[in-house]
Amino acid sequence: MNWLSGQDWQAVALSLKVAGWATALSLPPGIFVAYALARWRFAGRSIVNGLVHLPLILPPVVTGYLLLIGFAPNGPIGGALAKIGLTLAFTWKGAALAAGVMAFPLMVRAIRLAIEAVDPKLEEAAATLGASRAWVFATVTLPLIAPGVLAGAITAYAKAMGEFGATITFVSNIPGQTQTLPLAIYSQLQVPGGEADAARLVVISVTLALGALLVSEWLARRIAARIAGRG
Amino acid sequence: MNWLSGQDWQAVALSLKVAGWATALSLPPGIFVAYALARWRFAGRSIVNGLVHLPLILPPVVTGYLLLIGFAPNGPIGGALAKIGLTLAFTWKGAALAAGVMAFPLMVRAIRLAIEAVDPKLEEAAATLGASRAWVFATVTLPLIAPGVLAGAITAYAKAMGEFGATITFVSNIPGQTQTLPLAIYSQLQVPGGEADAARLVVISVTLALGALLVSEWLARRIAARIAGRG
Amino acid sequence: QAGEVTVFAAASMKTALDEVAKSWEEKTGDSAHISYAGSGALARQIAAGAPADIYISANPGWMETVARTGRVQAQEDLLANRLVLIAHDPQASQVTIGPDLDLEALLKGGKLAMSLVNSVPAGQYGKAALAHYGLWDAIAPDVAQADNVRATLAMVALGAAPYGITYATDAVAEPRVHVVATFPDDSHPPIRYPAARLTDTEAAQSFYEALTSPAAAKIFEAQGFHTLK
Amino acid sequence: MLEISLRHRLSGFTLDLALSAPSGVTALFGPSGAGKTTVVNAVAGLLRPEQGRIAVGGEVLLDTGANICLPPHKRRIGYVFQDARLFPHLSVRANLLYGRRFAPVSRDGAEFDRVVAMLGLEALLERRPAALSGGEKSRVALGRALLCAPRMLLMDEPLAALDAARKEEILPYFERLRDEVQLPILYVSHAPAEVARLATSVALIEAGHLRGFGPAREVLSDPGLAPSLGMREAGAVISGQVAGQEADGLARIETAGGPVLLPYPTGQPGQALRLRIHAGDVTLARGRPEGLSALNILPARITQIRPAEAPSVYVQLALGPERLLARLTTRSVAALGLTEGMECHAIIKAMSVASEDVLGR
Amino acid sequence: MLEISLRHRLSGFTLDLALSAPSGVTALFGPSGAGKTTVVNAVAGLLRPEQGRIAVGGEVLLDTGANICLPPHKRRIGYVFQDARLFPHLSVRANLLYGRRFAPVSRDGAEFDRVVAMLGLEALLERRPAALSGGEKSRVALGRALLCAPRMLLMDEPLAALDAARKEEILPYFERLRDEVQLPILYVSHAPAEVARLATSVALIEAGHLRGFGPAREVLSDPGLAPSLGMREAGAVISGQVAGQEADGLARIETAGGPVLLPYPTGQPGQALRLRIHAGDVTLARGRPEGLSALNILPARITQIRPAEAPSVYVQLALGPERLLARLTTRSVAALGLTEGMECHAIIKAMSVASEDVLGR
Ligand SMILES: Nc1ncnc2c1ncn2[C@@H]1O[C@H](COP(=O)(O)OP(=O)(O)OP(=O)(O)O)[C@@H](O)[C@H]1O
Ligand SMILES: Nc1ncnc2c1ncn2[C@@H]1O[C@H](COP(=O)(O)OP(=O)(O)OP(=O)(O)O)[C@@H](O)[C@H]1O
Ligand SMILES: [Mg+2]
Ligand SMILES: [Mg+2]
Repeated sequence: MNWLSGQDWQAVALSLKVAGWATALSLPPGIFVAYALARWRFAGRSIVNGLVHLPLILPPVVTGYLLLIGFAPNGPIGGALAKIGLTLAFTWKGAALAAGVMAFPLMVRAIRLAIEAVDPKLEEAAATLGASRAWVFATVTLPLIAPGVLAGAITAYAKAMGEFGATITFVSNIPGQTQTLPLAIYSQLQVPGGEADAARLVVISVTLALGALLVSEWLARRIAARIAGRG
Repeated sequence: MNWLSGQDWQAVALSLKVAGWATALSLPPGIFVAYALARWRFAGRSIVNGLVHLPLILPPVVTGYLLLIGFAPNGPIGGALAKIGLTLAFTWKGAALAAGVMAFPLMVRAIRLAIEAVDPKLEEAAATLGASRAWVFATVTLPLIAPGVLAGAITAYAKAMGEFGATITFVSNIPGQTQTLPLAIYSQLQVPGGEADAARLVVISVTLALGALLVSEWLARRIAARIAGRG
Repeated sequence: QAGEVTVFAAASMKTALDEVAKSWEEKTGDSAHISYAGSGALARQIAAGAPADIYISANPGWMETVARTGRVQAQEDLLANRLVLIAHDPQASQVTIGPDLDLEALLKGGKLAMSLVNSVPAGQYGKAALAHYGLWDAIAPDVAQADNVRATLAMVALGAAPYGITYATDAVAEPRVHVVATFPDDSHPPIRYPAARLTDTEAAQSFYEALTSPAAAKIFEAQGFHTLK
Repeated sequence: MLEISLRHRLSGFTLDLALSAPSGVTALFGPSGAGKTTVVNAVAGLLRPEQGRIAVGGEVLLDTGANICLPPHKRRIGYVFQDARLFPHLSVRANLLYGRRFAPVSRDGAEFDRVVAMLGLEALLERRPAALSGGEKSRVALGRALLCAPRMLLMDEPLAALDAARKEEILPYFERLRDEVQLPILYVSHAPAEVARLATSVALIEAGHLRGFGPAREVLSDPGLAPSLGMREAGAVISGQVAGQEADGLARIETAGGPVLLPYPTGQPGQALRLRIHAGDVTLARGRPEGLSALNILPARITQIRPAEAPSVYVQLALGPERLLARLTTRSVAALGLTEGMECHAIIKAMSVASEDVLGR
Repeated sequence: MLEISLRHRLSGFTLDLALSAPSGVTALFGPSGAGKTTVVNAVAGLLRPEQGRIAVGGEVLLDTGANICLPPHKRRIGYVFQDARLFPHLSVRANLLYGRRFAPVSRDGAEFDRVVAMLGLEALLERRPAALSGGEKSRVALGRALLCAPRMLLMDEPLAALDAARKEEILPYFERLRDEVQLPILYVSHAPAEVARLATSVALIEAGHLRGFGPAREVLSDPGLAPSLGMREAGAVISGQVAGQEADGLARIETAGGPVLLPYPTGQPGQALRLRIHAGDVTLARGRPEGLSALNILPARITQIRPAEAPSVYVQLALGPERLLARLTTRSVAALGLTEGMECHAIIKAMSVASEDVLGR
């Protein structure tokens, strides 16, 4: 295709990688935190809940700034990670972290709602059949919340595809390394007359996210149909 | 309090107003769209679904830019609204619109998940007792999804409190009229050494959003307890 | 083996700097990665240890922040710019900037688009200029502040605001806006784009020099900048 | 009048039946998975069959041919679901009153109190369904349907979760609904005693098809259908008229075979009723036996001897125009030398006719 | 051995009972809302009572005093819930096999096939619960609990949604579990026939308290508890031994009162069993009556005449060491001049003892 430059393609590929990893890596902790918030009563529950929601409440720039402070090569966490050879700041991994953090509250909300809708009586039934807590979760709760997990993951993915403020603040806007689609779009908008180029990127970004959305809807529908006995 | 300037207080008041209206006004259409997506099969369902998610996927600046094009005083919609005396561009109403649009997908997702978790058999039971569709919705579906609606509303509110990109692009930053907290924070962060001032505003913003969050959690818990027969 | 250079540059320089970088790449065979963002964000990142070789700021203030990190190897003011009053209406007549300028009459109830007057350089300069003529206090409530110059420009280009204050460089490239006045240079602090070299690699030195080459100067001036050499 | 004709395919199951029942209670009887709930759902409008026509009292609720399909809320049919389906967010009281708002005539509070008392729900009114026991849930579900002022009732095993004493309190109320309020009722049950007591007509459904259908007395005394009804439960229904209450508390019922005494009040003199006599409870003797504790000894004529599960037979007896069914061992038939056409005596203990077997009308 | 002692308060309801049952089937019987499910939940570990101790076969599952409370999945107790609680996302087969993985001994496929065949689930194995009828769901729930290789079974009205024929197939399997596998079973039911057939001990619960508890034969023949059991269902249980099958298919059972003939096979000669004889099915005569179709005429002595609901009385009879219960009208008692201590004959139709009333052991 000649209407996209090499740098644009780089941005597309990078966005997919960043959003994919952001979603994949935040899914397990997302499920865990959602489960804890939905089912456990523990001291500090409100604090965890608040922390999870923080990226939603804060202007993205602030989140990015906080990430920068924490994960910069000379920051407290960044320094420790650097010792094990993991550099987040100004790399695509950092972009994935920023996207993941920003998407996390959305994911947790969706999964938590799904968990709260699961009838604890089914989990009790599984326990009487001999299944331990972990096993009940894996074989009963998790399959039942699959549509919610899917919804959460896809919302997170869409959010990660569109994340701008925290990313540019944390990992900057380096083509080929941290310049995801939204950052590329921003860059284009800085060029007089760049709107057309920006629009092309917007179309691509929207297509990728909506494509994932439609696939996930279809999947969720199939799962629901199976549960409803229609499949 | 002397550690907040008058302009800061204005921003706080404005943010509350904007987020409040954004949430309140997007709630009815949010419930409607969520219901339609969850329960109806209609042509164009995917399109509606995609449209709803658009603000999540698009970089906020793009959303703001699109709003600006549409709702500017000489824009297609803005012009029509101006005739009935409603000006959105550069007013707090526009800020509410921007925040509402950005928060809409989050709200719809949460409510939709809740609706999908309602057992249609209960709605059928209500229908056999003589309740029309609308009445079934009002007396059975709606109360049952109340926790989800609350979750959706509070997520939307939190998002509205933190919305920056679309707001500044659409209604710009006019102190006292459109300068919400995130915009004030952003301006502070753009000044070398402005971090301390920004931090103060961040604390306020976080307090307001987390306060609402805690109240909503408590409410949702009470509702759930009532339904579970514990209250 | 080809060298690489990472440049952190104020977003408003993208058009010109992309061209300069391209010709530098062609000449040397090295490659340049340019990260465009707000001057402040970039300065903070550099302070946090970002792997930048060159920093070009739209604001002398942020350059000071960077200088304090001790990473600056070489620094100079690269470019200068001018501030203009632009209008959306092609028929808008030229005006003279001075204490008698009746901005409110010009706006006819619309907004004057500017960049953030307390934090974005273009806004700071604009506010200073208006204050210089005693116009600021009257017009302040009608100022719509965008978060960067491009957004300011877009407001005027789209007609959302009838008038705006931007750099001359921005106005040049946007056919939908019309310059109705240029602010006298003495009405505001000088508009400077300082550049700094942060590392000593060959590529960094080469790129830093290329910025002040005559070829680069031609490109910058074509975009409406003033070069300072 | 209730007309139902349905054709509907589910994976691995086809429902195909047609029946036209007179007013009163139509019982749907049949093994698990036979299609009873499916029929009831179609009548309620919760299932739209591929083909079918359903009319109640002349009004067409569904006619796939004419493309008529009234939505459930326009059908005004009270449905007691097999699973209770209470509204979890509403108190028991609000659950009970849910349908009142839509009732065409406003019911008085007395009706509410009556139903609540009958179902023993007084102490539960402010609870939520999650805090109810299984049987309490099914009682609330029952009350909710009764209180919505329906023009027809669908009951899918309404009493399955209840104990005998509670059933005994509720069944007379159903009879009153049937007889006084003249409410048509479609009644699914696995309990032949309930069916015999309430049903005007019985439809026996097996694997989606009608195995037998007709007036209750015929279906229940049909020896061919007895195995499907559960062995112990075959039995005939005979009509009678209350003659009066005797001094020692026994009720005297005039039947075609002579007076029958029952150990509890049965109604006002002159009232017509039906007695269900289990085939297993009828003893036969050739001569009139003396010195027995059994009070009811009715002269009868053997009309039919039909083999049942070995080693037993069904003996059908004529009491005037009425039919009685007795189940005997082949050995007794041989020992007494019973043959068709022979005169004999049917012995029925007063106590073996349980009050649940006395059927109003 | 099953020891239960519980104290637990719910709003408006207090459970407070203690019982210690021998191995076998312990039936929990009582009206709706009495607290049966609450007891069962406590045994399963789904409810943690305020105070209590529960031990099965010597192993302590719960002891609030010693702060012991085994979590449900460590109790290895198969629970058939009152509501089926099937896993909606799993096929019937996967539901049935859910517990297998946790079974300490791996069960062979034959067991699976046996249970599936008994419950008639062959055609449903690939379906999901949402596509099952009410009775089918409860059969799957039953199978799921049976197949998890439990060391104890809790069954909360497992057969309530099933038809008589299906019950007839399942009950013998329960008996086998009780007798061959020696599985302790806690069985909640509203059907006295089921209770009488299965139960070793019966606990009658009312309003959270124990109204009666003891060996099944005593509780079921206790005239004082008869109203709680449902009037028609009072009756005694007598023991006997299979003597053999006669040529015409009748089974001969030796009892303390003499031979009793039943119209179906009952087991191998020498096998001990129990017969439940409904009080309403027993006719008395002073002299030995002749020419009756009833085959079983047992000499007996009247030990007690106790008034029941007027105008009827319970007559307790001694058949050697065994007790039989007859329910007669006061008029018959007067007419025959029955008094305590008098010798008489109890007449029992072979056909009136349904096969469900023949209790293994
Ligand atoms: N969460 C609760 N709060 C208050 N009362 C409750 C709660 N759960 C149950 N109950 C009450 O406890 C009593 C016992 O309930 P349980 O379920 O044990 O009855 P049951 O004997 O199983 O009755 P059924 O035969 O109707 O199933 C009932 O009266 C019920 O109303
Ligand atoms: N969604 C479905 N898909 C396929 N088969 C179904 C579906 N729903 C029900 N069936 C089958 O249809 C048949 C009839 O079901 P129905 O619920 O009408 O039975 P029923 O007579 O009410 O039985 P029960 O007494 O057990 O409640 C059953 O064999 C059931 O397995
Ligand atoms: Mg059914
Ligand atoms: Mg119960």
